Amino acid sequence: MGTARITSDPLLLEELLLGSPTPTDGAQVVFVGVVRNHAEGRPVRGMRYEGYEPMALEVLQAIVGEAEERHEVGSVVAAHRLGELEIGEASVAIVVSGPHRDAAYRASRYVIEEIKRRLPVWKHEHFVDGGERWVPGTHLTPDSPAPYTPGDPGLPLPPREVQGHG
Amino acid sequence: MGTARITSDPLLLEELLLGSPTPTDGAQVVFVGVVRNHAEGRPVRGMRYEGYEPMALEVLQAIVGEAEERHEVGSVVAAHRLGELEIGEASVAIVVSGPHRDAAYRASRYVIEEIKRRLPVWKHEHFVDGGERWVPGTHLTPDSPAPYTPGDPGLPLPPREVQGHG
Amino acid sequence: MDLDVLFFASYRELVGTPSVRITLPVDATVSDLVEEVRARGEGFSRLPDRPAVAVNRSVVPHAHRLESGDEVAFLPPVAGG
Amino acid sequence: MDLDVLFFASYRELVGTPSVRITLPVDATVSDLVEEVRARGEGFSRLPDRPAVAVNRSVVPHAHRLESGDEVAFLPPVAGG
Repeated sequence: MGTARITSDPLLLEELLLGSPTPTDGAQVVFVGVVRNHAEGRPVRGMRYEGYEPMALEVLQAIVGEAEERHEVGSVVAAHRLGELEIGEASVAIVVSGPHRDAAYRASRYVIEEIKRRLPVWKHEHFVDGGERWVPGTHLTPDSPAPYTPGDPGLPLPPREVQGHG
Repeated sequence: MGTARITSDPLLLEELLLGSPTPTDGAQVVFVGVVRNHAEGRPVRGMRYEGYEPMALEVLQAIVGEAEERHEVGSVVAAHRLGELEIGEASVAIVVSGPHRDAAYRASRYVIEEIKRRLPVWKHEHFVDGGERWVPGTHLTPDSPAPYTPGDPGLPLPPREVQGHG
Repeated sequence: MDLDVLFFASYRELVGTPSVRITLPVDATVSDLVEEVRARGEGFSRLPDRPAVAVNRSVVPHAHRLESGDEVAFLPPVAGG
Repeated sequence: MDLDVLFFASYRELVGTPSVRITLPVDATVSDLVEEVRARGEGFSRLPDRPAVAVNRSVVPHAHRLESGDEVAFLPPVAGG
């Protein structure tokens, strides 16, 4: 059921919504992450996303599978974009459909938090003042069980070690 | 910024997404509630939504305003449909845009939970076997402070008295 | 004073009409109104004795004093979304 | 054995190339590989001494034993989404 996509093409919501909801679904939760014009108070001009594509696809497929397994949802579709993005363009889109809203919200949240923690993708921020930087990220560690806990309130997980690049 | 709509026309996502996200927004959370083909294990054919329209509009406007006030989001748009709906049709749609995803998820959840608790709307379920019923709901009480608490984890609130109609 | 009272959903079906005009003494409360409405018999008497009542589109306590021209509605438990 | 090692994002910029071929003794571990890579000097020596390393698209402990044909990548802290 779940679909994962890593692409350099613009993310089209209509496309990601195809086939959803099904007749058994009562709730649909869509998350879209977009490039915004500021970071920590500094005006941003755009963002370049770089990924380790084959690994990113495998990790995203795993995340989508986990979301479907751990939450009672009908289907999860997640897509992450790579390349040069302008302000307002979508970098990530997640569509969750299922019988009940609570599980749909939780699954949606699970996918975006895991994307931020685990997806081998990096972003290079271009500031309006001409500066640029690699956005500080999360240090990956050898595969550990995913951080889901039965009481998971659908909230962000405690951050793992966050650091600038080495 | 916030917009509330009570309408007998189909809810069009494209329309509700107009003007969103703005350049300061990094996250967009969309919730769509749809009529599903089963309720407590019994096959459902469709649903008729009835509302006390002027009050429903005022309450929805209040909910949208509260969501914007209590969560750091750019804009909230909420629409609720009335009339005869078929399986798969959207009864409610909420679009939240803002700088950060955590606030966007929480605001979205706030709006749908408050809609369920407070909006003067009733649904009449038509079962495939020919039966029908008014869906049991929440007894309204005189306006009390909205249930937001500073530590609100964006989760469903403890149910108020839920009962069949009197 | 005369007030038009609205009924929705299951209450509308119960009383068989979306609205009735009720005559009440000045200074009547919501509680008085509910009593008056239920006293009409048949479906009306099957309304709960403490229904949610909105005056001018806000749910009010039953001790709330009514005024001429108020928009009054009997609201069954809500189930939007 | 010979292995192609991939570098991404800030690491790629640091070492000035997206990949290098490294020759290692049989039975070498990720730890040995990191040491060998950092010994190339210049940008390579500025890589962290405990970078995240993926072998065949999974992050592995530094004690992991490498095999000929493995797909190896040095991954800076990730920031997707």
